[in-house]
Amino acid sequence: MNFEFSEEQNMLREQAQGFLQDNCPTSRVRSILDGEESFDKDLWQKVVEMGWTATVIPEEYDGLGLSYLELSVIAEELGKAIAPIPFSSSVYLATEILLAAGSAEQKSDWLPKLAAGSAIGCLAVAEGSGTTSGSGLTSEIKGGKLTGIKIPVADGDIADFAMVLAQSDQGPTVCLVSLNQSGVGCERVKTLDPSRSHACLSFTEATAEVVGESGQGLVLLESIYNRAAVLFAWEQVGGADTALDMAKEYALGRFAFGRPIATYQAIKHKLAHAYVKNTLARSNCYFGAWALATDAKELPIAAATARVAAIQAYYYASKENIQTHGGMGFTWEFDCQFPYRRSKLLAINIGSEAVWQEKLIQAIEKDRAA
Amino acid sequence: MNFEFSEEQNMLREQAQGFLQDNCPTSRVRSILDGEESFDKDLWQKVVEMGWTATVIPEEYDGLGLSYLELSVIAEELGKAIAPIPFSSSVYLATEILLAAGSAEQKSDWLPKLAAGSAIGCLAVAEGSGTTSGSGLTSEIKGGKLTGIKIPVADGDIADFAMVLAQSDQGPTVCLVSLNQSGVGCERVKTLDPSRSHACLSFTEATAEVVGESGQGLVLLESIYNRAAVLFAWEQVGGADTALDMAKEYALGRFAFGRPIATYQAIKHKLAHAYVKNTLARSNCYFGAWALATDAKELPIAAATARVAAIQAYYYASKENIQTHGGMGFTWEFDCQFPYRRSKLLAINIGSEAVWQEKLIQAIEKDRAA
Amino acid sequence: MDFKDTQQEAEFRIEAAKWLGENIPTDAELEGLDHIQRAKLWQKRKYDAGWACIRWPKEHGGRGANAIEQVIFDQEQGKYKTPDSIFGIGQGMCAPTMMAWANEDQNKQYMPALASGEHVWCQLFSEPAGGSDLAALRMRAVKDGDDWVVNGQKIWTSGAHYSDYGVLVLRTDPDMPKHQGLTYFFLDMKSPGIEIKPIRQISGGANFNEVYFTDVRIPDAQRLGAVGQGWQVALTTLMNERASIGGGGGGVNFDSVFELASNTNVDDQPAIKDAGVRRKLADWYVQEAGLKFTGYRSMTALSRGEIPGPENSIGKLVGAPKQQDMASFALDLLDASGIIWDEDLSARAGLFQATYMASPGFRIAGGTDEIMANIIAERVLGMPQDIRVDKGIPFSEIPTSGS
Amino acid sequence: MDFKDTQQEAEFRIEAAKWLGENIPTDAELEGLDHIQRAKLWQKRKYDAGWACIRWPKEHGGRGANAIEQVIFDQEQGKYKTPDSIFGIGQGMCAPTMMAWANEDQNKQYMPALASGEHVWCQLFSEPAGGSDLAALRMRAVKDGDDWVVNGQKIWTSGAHYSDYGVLVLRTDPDMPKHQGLTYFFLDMKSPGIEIKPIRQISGGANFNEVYFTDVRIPDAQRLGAVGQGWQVALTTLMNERASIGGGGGGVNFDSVFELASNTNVDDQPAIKDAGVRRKLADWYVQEAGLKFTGYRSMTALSRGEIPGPENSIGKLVGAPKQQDMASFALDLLDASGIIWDEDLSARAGLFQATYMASPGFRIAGGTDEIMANIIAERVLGMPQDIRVDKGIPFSEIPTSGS
Repeated sequence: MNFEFSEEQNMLREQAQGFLQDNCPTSRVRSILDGEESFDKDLWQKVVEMGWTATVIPEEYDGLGLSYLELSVIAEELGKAIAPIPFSSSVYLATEILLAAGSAEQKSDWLPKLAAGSAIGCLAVAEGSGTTSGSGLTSEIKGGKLTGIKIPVADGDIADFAMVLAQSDQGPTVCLVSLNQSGVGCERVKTLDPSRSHACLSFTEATAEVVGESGQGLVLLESIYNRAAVLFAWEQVGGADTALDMAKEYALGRFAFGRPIATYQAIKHKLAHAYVKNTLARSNCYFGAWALATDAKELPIAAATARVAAIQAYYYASKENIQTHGGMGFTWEFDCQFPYRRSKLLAINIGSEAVWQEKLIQAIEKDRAA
Repeated sequence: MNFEFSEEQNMLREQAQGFLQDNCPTSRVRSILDGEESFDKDLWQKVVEMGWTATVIPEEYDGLGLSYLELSVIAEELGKAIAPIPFSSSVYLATEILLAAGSAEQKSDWLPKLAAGSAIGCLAVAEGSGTTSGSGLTSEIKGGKLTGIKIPVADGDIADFAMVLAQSDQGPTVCLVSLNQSGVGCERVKTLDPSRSHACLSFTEATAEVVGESGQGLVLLESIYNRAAVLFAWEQVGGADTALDMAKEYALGRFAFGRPIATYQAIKHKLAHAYVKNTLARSNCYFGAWALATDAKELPIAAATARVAAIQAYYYASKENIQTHGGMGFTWEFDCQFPYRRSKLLAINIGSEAVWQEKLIQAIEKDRAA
Repeated sequence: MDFKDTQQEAEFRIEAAKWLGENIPTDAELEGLDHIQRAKLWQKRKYDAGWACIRWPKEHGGRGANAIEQVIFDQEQGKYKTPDSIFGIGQGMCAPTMMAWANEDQNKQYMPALASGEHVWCQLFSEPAGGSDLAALRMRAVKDGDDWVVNGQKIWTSGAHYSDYGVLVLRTDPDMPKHQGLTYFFLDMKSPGIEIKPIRQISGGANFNEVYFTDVRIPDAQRLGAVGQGWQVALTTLMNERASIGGGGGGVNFDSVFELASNTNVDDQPAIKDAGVRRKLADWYVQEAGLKFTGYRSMTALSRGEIPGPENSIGKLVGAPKQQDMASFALDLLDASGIIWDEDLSARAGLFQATYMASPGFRIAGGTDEIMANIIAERVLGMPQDIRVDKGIPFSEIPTSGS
Repeated sequence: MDFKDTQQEAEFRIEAAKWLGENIPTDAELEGLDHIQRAKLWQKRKYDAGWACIRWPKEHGGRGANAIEQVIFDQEQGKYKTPDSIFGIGQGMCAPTMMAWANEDQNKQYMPALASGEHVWCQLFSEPAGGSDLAALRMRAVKDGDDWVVNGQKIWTSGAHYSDYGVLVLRTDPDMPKHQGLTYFFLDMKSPGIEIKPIRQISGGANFNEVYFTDVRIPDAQRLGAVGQGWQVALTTLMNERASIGGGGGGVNFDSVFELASNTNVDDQPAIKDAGVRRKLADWYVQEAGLKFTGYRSMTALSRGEIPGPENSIGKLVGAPKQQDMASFALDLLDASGIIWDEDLSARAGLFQATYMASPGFRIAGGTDEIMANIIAERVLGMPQDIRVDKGIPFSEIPTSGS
């Protein structure tokens, strides 16, 4: 039994922690949330220099060829830092789609750029409210031309290209669209978490190429979501721990009725429950990371388990962090808002809690029927 | 706005409380739970003498002709006392079916006896596990003869007659069967709450008569359940308050680490939450009682609302009462077990929480569509 | 048991409804006015006709009405869209304190202008180190001739920037035990030395202020109660607070989430078809109904001249976390698009996003969830207080984060 | 990250599996024996072959194995149905205390017979007035020559009626502060003056006893640690308790409720088709998986020779209420028939009913939910203790329900 990260991976974690403490203090998150910039370009550039965008890209495409365990370590640390950069869109989603289904040419066109940070990718699926299934899809790809409107697209105004789900003659299809072309409109949208940018992308006869098999877009996305869910879950667990730490530190220093509020059972038990949720979610993330790194058949169950646990843990920790702070936690000046906002973004970005609870039970049913 | 019981009704409550304190201390519940008797005959006889079984039966059938508000008061007090008698089966279910759908002859045959306590009725619907819908029903009535097995039947071994749901040529039908006849087998079954008796009733060509319209059994039961749900909810709220009172009294007297456990937030907040749940449930019962007493069109919503709230309140109060007591609460010697057992019996006796949540939303949908 | 008014109540309701029907400000009348002007216009109109602060004595500008009449008037007024009030704290909290503790001349001087909306009042109790522990306030008042000189900072003051007067509690003797070294005053908010800074909230709003005091002078004649009696006076104010802060009002409720679930598709069918969604909605409906009917029971008590108990803390303790969970759930229903918070693009103009961001505040303002649970345990269930280490020792010796 | 044994672990596993495969008691061997005889037969067989108490030193009857080897042996043994152990408290809690505090002669005398199953030990700490506040125990020991004379009552002692020895903590000086007036002993459970009464539980079982002492004499030589050092010795015992009490074991879990939901119809279709049921099951699966993988992380720590932290309290804090809710939910699925509790008539021979009635005990035994949350807050998160009013004053002056 060796259910732990390796020494090298733990060194990577230490290095990442140090790097992010220096380069992504909460003041950076605040400046993106409160300012006009759509992401922290300086941090992004440094993240690229650290090679993080290249982590799992094979060496033949100028990547580092490391495993998903290394990427999990990075994800958790980025989550802890609530980093205002398009990492999840570009790395967990766009890069993964290329790795899973890109043609040789698509791979050699884009993977080296993704590794080098000279291109940023994103994923465009939603077309307004509710879950997007095949039959409701209105975007269309026909003869290499894409027409339709996608909203919201996380990091859509930052990305150089988008992976877009659109209807083809064969059915729902993922296609790759360069966003630097006429025929692509892009408008930023206001969101609950302005520390991560979102856009409305509109396509009018934009040049696009199919990724993977035409008509197999939903199958492709299903498998990509399972992979991304593990990495999102690591970000979420990292964020949940940040919220818990903030709450604990505040409770230790804040006095009421002549003693630290950390001595009151209402606060102690609240934080104990947050710790429990975070720990169980983290343990589930371990299993998710193992399944992702080994391409195990358990991945669908492992991914859904990690994601559901992480969504619940982050929501609880981030809301009770504000509550522990009392009135001060509700002010703009304090940092409690960052994990609270981010927890909701990450909770709904690739399917909400209920969606993944359903996926989990379906995966268990499938597993037991086999 | 007069959303309160009248002075006369409050006097009835005081009288009922005094009566039950004298005649139904928890030692009586214990003696039924722990002994061979299937109900407290002595208490039942006195309850009959108080006229409680006659409360809503019209005067023409020797009843008192009082309203459902009076019956609500009695139900709450019986619930508080966790009374080990077949009151709900005979009064909220069997009597109500006769009142709602009995023929003139059936009414004059049975209502005076029910009022005078010389007959006890029960309702037999379940045929094993899961909810019983029309299509799964195996009991059959044909030419006035009933054949089938009903299990569990609350108070089935105590009752003189049963209202039985059985399949007729026209569909599910309620029929009235005297239990004092050959062709009826009765065996007591072991349950989670032995302070209320349950039986397996088997019918072999037993003489039975249809109540209401043949084939309309499910419709009849639906309306009876809505009425009974309000009265069950009052019993449940009464029981939940008993559990809360027990917990509070114990917490005030029990010391840990040099002070009453009632000074600890973990205990205070636990009981505050029980109080909140009980209060909201009680307020919902008020509305239920009003709807029942006035035959309001709001009854389906009011009944489901009261029942869902009461189920949740009783479960929470009864389990956290044991928890507040610690180890002593888990001993046979203490009384904490009574509300804990009874809460589950009342929660599933006429359809569980999920069933009533669904009924509630259906009723709301129907109301809004109208 | 019925929902009908008594005959006297019914008559009052007719009278109130009639006046309201004829006097609600029209859009044309409100056109071009800001929210303060609108509030003042409507308040003045009520005052002139004897419908302002109707529970107050007539000599203070009220109508001498009883509690249930107040409820009835509010219900009838609630049927219309009227300008948002900016007088809640002044009329609801400051006025009862003044009437209980100020002298007759002062009340005659100040109350009518408060009833008519000419003057707005605010409340200055909280301090940065205070929070749930209100009596831990440190801001000093030092006697100087016939005045008190005040330096320091108050926080969480709603409406400070448009208020004419304020009430405040100050520490006049830090060597007395915590609750005994306080004194209560009212003051002119335009006094020299007062600086007001709005506090930006995570919800985007700025309903509260920090108020800084530099050598502000308050005449001793504006002291309410004796020196050192401030906590007792403050309790008068606070007892009236609980009644005036609700569960967060408006916001997300069963109706809005039910409608959203009916109109939002999940896997090609409306979310409301999903049994899991139905079960959650049922629970929330049941809670809301419970709160509503608990309110009916309180109103019945009022109607009988009884005083509703602190059971009303239930409304906030249940309502605030419920709003947070419902808003969070609604965003989940919207899936990825739940993140969009835009008046034009979001369902119900962003109600669900706004409530998600505002609800953490509902759980804190006017007493946190935890304080509410304490109150219910102690005042309703009669359970003892937690161990207090801050009682009976000089305030200056009570441990703080600095010590 | 993998789930594989190290080479050394793999070799150990093969050896253990081989021995177990050849030595598990057959049905024929167990026929006609009661549960105590069965447990003793199996324990003796393991002992004779060097597979009993494998972490103990060889001279005490063990094998000198390490923690991960213990886990591996338990895993392999867990693949078989073996007689229920009755030695958990003796071997798991009493023995570590003896080894830490008794002298070498005593350990040589008592430990082998405990390892071999010849002797059963029990633990006598709790008293009626104690509960979560273990150190509040009042039962007195008074020195009389070379003996201590003991009178009073202990409670919650598992297996007292078939135990040969017991460990107990007694108050030897009520005028010392609470934790300083205690002394720790072991004693012969057949000593004159001991009376044992089983405690009937609401679940129907009687796993615990009350033990009454009348002038029972314990030789001073059986004292562990110094007079007044009893609390410190008791901590050795208690530190080993948390490891040995799980989340209630067996009982209701995801698998059993999933199966029930698959086989129970609600409105003519299996309950598992209902989205509300699926969502609840998903949450429980996620919790169970989290606990399982947290266990894997602890095992990894063990395997590396590290000591797993008090994070393990999580298992009980999460597991016990989960079992209660799952059992309650399962009964709901069964609808009216859920009330039937009968080996022959109920699903899974009454597992769901039995767990509904037993789970309140899981939430209490070995530390209540509330104590577990305190432990996590204090020992894991490093938060301070609640205010203690019972420290530093004579035990006899600490407020009690009598005072």
